[in-house]
Amino acid sequence: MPQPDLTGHWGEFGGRFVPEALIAALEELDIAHRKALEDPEFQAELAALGRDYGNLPSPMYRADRLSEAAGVEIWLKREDLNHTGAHKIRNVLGQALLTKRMGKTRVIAETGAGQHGVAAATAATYMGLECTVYMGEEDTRRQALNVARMRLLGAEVVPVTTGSRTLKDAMNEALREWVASVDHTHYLIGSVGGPHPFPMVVRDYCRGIGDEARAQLLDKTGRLPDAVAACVGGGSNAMGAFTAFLDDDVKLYGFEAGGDGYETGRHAATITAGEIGVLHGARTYVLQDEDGQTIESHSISAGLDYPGVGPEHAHLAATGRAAYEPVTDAEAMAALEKLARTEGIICAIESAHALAGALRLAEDKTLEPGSLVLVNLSGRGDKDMGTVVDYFGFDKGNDQ
Amino acid sequence: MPQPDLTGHWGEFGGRFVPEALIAALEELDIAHRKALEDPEFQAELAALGRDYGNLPSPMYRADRLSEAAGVEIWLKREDLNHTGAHKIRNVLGQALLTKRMGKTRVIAETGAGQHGVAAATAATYMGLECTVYMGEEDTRRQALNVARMRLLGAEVVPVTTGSRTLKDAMNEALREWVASVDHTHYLIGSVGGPHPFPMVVRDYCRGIGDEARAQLLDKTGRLPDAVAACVGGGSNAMGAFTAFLDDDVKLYGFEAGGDGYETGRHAATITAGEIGVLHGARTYVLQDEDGQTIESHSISAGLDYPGVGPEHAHLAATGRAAYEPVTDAEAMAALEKLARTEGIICAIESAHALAGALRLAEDKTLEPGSLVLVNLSGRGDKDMGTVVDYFGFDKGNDQ
Amino acid sequence: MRTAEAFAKTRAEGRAALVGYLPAGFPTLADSIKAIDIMIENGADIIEVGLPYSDPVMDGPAIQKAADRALHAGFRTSQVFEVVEAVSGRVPILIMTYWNLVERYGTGRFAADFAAAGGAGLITPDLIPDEADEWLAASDAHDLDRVFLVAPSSTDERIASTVAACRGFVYAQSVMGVTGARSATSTAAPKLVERTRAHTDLPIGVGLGVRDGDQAAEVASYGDAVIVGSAIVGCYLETDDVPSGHQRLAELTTELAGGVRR
Amino acid sequence: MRTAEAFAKTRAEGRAALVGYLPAGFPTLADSIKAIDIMIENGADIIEVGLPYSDPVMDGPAIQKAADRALHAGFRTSQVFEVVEAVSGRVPILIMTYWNLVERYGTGRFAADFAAAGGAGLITPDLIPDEADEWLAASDAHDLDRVFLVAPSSTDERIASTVAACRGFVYAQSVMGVTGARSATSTAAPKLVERTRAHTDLPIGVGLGVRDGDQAAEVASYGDAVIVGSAIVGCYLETDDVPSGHQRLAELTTELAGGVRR
Ligand SMILES: Cc1ncc(COP(=O)(O)O)c(C=O)c1O
Ligand SMILES: Cc1ncc(COP(=O)(O)O)c(C=O)c1O
Repeated sequence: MPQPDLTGHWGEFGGRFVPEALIAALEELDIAHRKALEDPEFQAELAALGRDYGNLPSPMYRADRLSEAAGVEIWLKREDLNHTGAHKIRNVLGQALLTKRMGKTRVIAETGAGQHGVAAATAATYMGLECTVYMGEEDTRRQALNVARMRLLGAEVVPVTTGSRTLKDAMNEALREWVASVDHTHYLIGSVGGPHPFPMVVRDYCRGIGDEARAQLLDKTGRLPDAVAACVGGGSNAMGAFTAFLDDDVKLYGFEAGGDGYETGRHAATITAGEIGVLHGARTYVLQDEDGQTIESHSISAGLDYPGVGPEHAHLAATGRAAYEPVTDAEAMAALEKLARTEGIICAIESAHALAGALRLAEDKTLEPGSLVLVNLSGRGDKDMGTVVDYFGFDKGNDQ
Repeated sequence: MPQPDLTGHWGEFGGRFVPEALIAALEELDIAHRKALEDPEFQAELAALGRDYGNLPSPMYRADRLSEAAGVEIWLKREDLNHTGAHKIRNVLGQALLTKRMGKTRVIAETGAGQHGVAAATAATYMGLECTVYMGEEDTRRQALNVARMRLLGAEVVPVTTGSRTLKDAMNEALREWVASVDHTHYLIGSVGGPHPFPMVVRDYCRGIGDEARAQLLDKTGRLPDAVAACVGGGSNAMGAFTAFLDDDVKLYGFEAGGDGYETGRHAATITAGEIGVLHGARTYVLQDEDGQTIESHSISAGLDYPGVGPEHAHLAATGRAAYEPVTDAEAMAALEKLARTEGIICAIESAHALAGALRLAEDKTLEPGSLVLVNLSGRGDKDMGTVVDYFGFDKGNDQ
Repeated sequence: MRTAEAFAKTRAEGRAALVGYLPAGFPTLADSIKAIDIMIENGADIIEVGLPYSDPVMDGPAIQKAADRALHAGFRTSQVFEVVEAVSGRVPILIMTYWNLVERYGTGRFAADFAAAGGAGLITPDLIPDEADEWLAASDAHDLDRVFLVAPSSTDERIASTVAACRGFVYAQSVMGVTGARSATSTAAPKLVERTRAHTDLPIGVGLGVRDGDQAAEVASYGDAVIVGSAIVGCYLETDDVPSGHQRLAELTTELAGGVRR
Repeated sequence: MRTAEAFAKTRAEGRAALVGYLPAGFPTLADSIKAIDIMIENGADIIEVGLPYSDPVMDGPAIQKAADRALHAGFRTSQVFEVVEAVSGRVPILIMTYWNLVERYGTGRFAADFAAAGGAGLITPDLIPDEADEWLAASDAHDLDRVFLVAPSSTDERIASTVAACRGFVYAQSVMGVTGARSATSTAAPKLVERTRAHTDLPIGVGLGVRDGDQAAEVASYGDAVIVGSAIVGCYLETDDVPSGHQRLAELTTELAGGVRR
C-alpha cells in the first residue's frame, strides 16, 4: 500500500495545517489506524460488517449494451448497490469502528448534499455512537430529505450559517467543533482530504473498491483493466478505486466536475483549474483567487462541488501517475441518461461524471477500441431525481 | 412447489375472470412459464441476471440491537439492497426474460406509487423491450420523481384519468390496453394478483426471497425460523417469502395496511376486512361495498394501498396456513423509526409494516421470547422520505 | 320477451337485429328508462342494460364515464331490476354485467329477481364458461339466456366450448380492444363470425364501435345482431341537457335501425 | 518595534502585556487603522493584525463575521501591509494569519514586504513548526518573530519542539475551542502556561475569550500577555455606527489595560 511519509506528505502535498490543539488527536488517530490495519480481529470485524451490513463486495458488472455503443468494454463497479447507496458506507463503517476502538463515544461529520452525513449517521447509529452533522444552511434547505434521513437516524443536524453556508463552511465548522470536543469525539471526515492521517485513513477504508474490482476482473476476465475511471470530488471513491492499481500498468483517470465548462469559471475542477495551496488542513490543489481566498465551486453534482481535493490525488496528478480531466454538467447528465436507457441503471450524478469521462476517452480514441475500462459507479441516483426532473424537464407535461 | 389446479385455482380462489380475448394469451403465458421453469438454460440465464445485475441473493442480516429490544431474534432479509431497491426486481427480471422467450417485444405495466413501474421500466430497458406504464393521474402527481425515473429509463408513462385515478384504475387500464396489444405485448403485472397464471408466475419469480432466506438461515443458525413476517399489498413479497416455508413447521404472518385503524374504515386490510369477490381477474378477498363495488383503500404506504390481494394469500388465509393482521400507519411509522435508530436502516414504509407486525407479535408474546423471526425487508425507504418528513414533522425547524 | 323470439322475428325479416346498450342509472335512473323506451320505439330489437361497476375492464372511456356517473349518483344493483321491469315486455332485455356484482348479490338471487323483473338473460364480459358453474345452474333454474363472448384470439376449441355454453346468442368481440374501439373496415370481425358459425346455429352479435347507419349496415351484412353501446351513451355524454340527449338518441336509433334494414 | 522590547518593558513593570487583535479591513480599511491607533493610545502593548481569510477554522463567530465583512468589501492581502505601516513604530505589530494567504503571496515576499512595513512577526494558527520550514527560513532572513501555538492537548514533547521554534513569544491556546470561546475560571490555562514555562523563557501569551478588566487581571496573574480579540471585534459588530464603536473600543482597551496592571 503506497503510504505518505511519516508526517503525512505525498511529495509536496498533504501534511497537517491545523491548530496545534488537534495534533494530539491526529497522532492518536494515526497510531490507532495503523494498529487497526494490522489487527486481524479488527479487520475481521470490519469485513463482517461490510459483508453483512454494507452489502460488500459490490458486484462487478459488464455493461454490454453500453460497451457496444462505446466500442470499449465497460465494467461497472456497482457501489450504487451498497447499503445507503454509495461507496461512502465503506469509509463510515471503518471510521466508526475505529472510533469505538479509540474509546470515543461521539462522531461529528461535515456534509454537503447530505450523502456523507447520512452515511455517518447510519454508521454512528449502528455502532451506538452519538452523531452531529454540520451542514451549510443553504444545503439544509436544498437537501431537506437528507436532513430528514439524518434526523430519522438519530443524528443532530447543525445548519452552518457562516461563510458561503455550503460544504466548505460545514467543514470549517466541523474542524472548529472538533477542537472543543476532541477528547471524546472523532471527526468522521467524508473524503480523502483534511490533515494527515485523514487522507490515508479514508483511502484505506475505501480501497476495497479497487481491491475487490481487481480480484473480480481477474476472476471474470483473467486480466487487469486498461484504464480505471472515477469521479473526483474530495476524491475518496477515486482513491478507493485507484489504490489497488497504482503499481500496475493500468491508466488511471479522475474526472472532476467541469460544471458549466472549465472556461466559464463556474466549475469544481480543482486539479485542472486550481493551484497549489492549503485548505482544510492539507496542502493540495485549491480553487483560489490571487490572494489565496477560496473560490466557491459550481457543479450540478453536490458531491463534487468542493474547491479542494485530497492531497494524494494532487500527488498522483503532479507525478503524472493519474490523469484528471473536467467533465461538464451536460456531459455528465447525458451519460446518466445513456446508462439509464441502455442498462437500466440510474446512477448518482457524481458517478455519471466518471462514466461520461470514460465514454469520452473511448470516443476520442484515447482508449483503443476494445480496451477494458473499469468505471466506478460510486452511487445510486435516487437522491438526484429532483435535479434530473429539472434538468430534463420531465415535469413539463407528459410527453418525453 | 405448491401449485394451483390446472385452471389456476387455490381452493375457491384465483381463476380467470377476464374477457375471453385474453384467454389465449394467458394460456400461452402459462405454458411458456411452465416450460421456462423446467428449462435449465432459462433458469441459468435468470440466475446470472439476478446475481450480476439484481444483486442477488440479498443478504440475511441479524438485527442485534432490534432483537435485544424486542426479546426475539430478528433476522432481516435485506431486499432493500437489491437493484432498484426492492424485491420487485426479481419479478420484473423473470417476466421480462419470459417476454423475450415468448417472442414479444413490448411490456405494459400498472403502477401505484411507481415502484413496480420503475422496476418494469428497468427490466424492459435492460432486455431491449418497449415499455408503457399505466399510472393513475393522481399518482403521477404525487410521485413525480418516479414518473421521471420511468421516463429516464425510456418508458412511456400514461396517466390514467378514469375512476379514482389510482392503482386499481391503472390496473384496469393495463388490462384494457392488453386486450388491444396482446399479440406482441406482455402484461408485466406487478404482484401476485390478476388472472391465472399471473399469481403463480409472479410468485415463482419472487420465491427466491424465501428460498435464499431458508438456506441462509440454515447456514447461519442451523435451524428454520419460528415465524416469517412480510407485508401484504398485492402480496408478491409475502408469497416470495412464504413459499419456501409452506411445508415446514414455520408460522407465516402477512401484515396488511391498517391505515388509520381497521375500525375507521380507512385502511387497506383486504383479507382482514374484505369479503370474497372478483377483482382484476381473480376471485379473492376484496374491499367492496354491499353491492360489490370496489372500495378505495387507504394507507400511508402507497405500495400497500390496494383493495385486493393475491388469491394464493386468500387461500392461505382461508385454510389457516398463514395469519393476516392489519398494522396501522402509526405502528408502521414507529417501526420504521425504530429500525433507523437501532440498526441504521431506513426501510420502505411497506416493509415497516412487516417489522411492526413482528414487533407486535414479540411484544404480546404470540411469539415466545427467544423465537427466531424472519422479517422480509422488502424495500428501501428512499422513495418514502417525503412522507417521512411530513409524518414526523422534520421540516418544522431544526430541532428534533 | 325471450331473446330467441327477437331473433326469430329478425331472421324472418331477413335482417340483423339492432341491440342497444345503455347503463342503468345513466344519465339518471328515470332517464335511463326513458332512453331505453326511446330505443325500443325507434327500432331497437334487443336491449342490453348495463350494470354500472367500479372497475369495468372491458369498457372504453364513454361507457366508463357513464357508469361512473351512475355510481356517483348512488346507483345500487337492485335498481337494475326496476329498470328492467319498467322496460320489459316489448323486446328482450339482457343485462350486461361484470361478474363480481352478480356474485355479491348472490347468483341465485340475482337470477330469480332478474327473471321476476322480466329479464331475458345476461351478457358476462368477464365471465368465461370455465368459471361459470354457478351461473350455468342459476340461469338454467330461472330459464335465462347466457351470452358469453368469443374473440379473434379464441382458439376453435374455445369457440366450440364457449358457444356450447351460450343460450340466446353469442357475443363476438370482434375487435381486440375495449368497447367503443373502432376499426373502420374490420377483416377480423367477419372472420370471427365465420369461425363461430362453424360451431353453432345460435345468432351471433357483433360489437365493433358502430356509430352510424352505414357501419350498422356493414356489420349487419355478416352478423346476426349489431350491438351499439358507446355511440348511444355518447348522446348523453356530450350534453348536460337530457331532453336534447333523448332527441339525439331517437335520431341515432332510427338511423341504426335503418342500417340493419338496408 | 520588536516584540521582545515590549515584553522587556512589561516585565520591567512587573505586569503582563495587553495584546489587542483586529482584522485589517474591519470595520473598513481606514477604520481598522484608526481602531489600532485607539488600542495603542489606550494601553495595548502589542497589536495583532488579523489577515482576513475565507476559511478561518480557528475563529469563532465574532472574528469570522469581521473577516467576512472585510473580504466582502474587497480586502486584499497587500492591504495588510498598508495597515501595518500606518500603525507601526509605537508597539510591536504582529500579523495573525492562516497559512494559505502567506504561501500564496509567496512566503519570502510576504516576509520582505511585512518587514519593510515595520512588522514584528507572524502568529500562525494553522501552521505548526513541522510544516514551517519555509517560514522558518524567511523569518530568519527578515528577522521576524514567529509565534506558534501550544494547546492543552499538546504533549510535553510537542511543547518543547514548538517553543524551540518560536521567537517573540509563545501563544498558549488555553481553551480547547475557537477564538471567543470562554471559560469563566479555566484550570487548563494556568496549567498549560506552567507546562510551557518548563520548556522556555519566552513570554507566554494567553487567549481565553477575555472580555473585561477582571478577566484580564486573572489571566495576567499567570500569563505574560493577555490576548483579546473577539471582545474588541465586538465593539464594531454590535453597531453600524463606527464612531461609537471607536468610543467603545477606547473604553474597553482602557479597562483591559487596567486589568493587566492590577
Ligand atoms: C455517489 C457519490 N460519488 C462521489 C462523491 C464524491 O466524493 P468523493 O470524491 O470523495 O468520492 C459523492 C459525494 O457525495 C457521492 O455521493
Ligand atoms: C418495498 C415494497 N414492499 C412491498 C410492496 C407491496 O407489494 P407486494 O405486496 O406485492 O409485495 C411494494 C409495492 O410497491 C413495495 O414497493
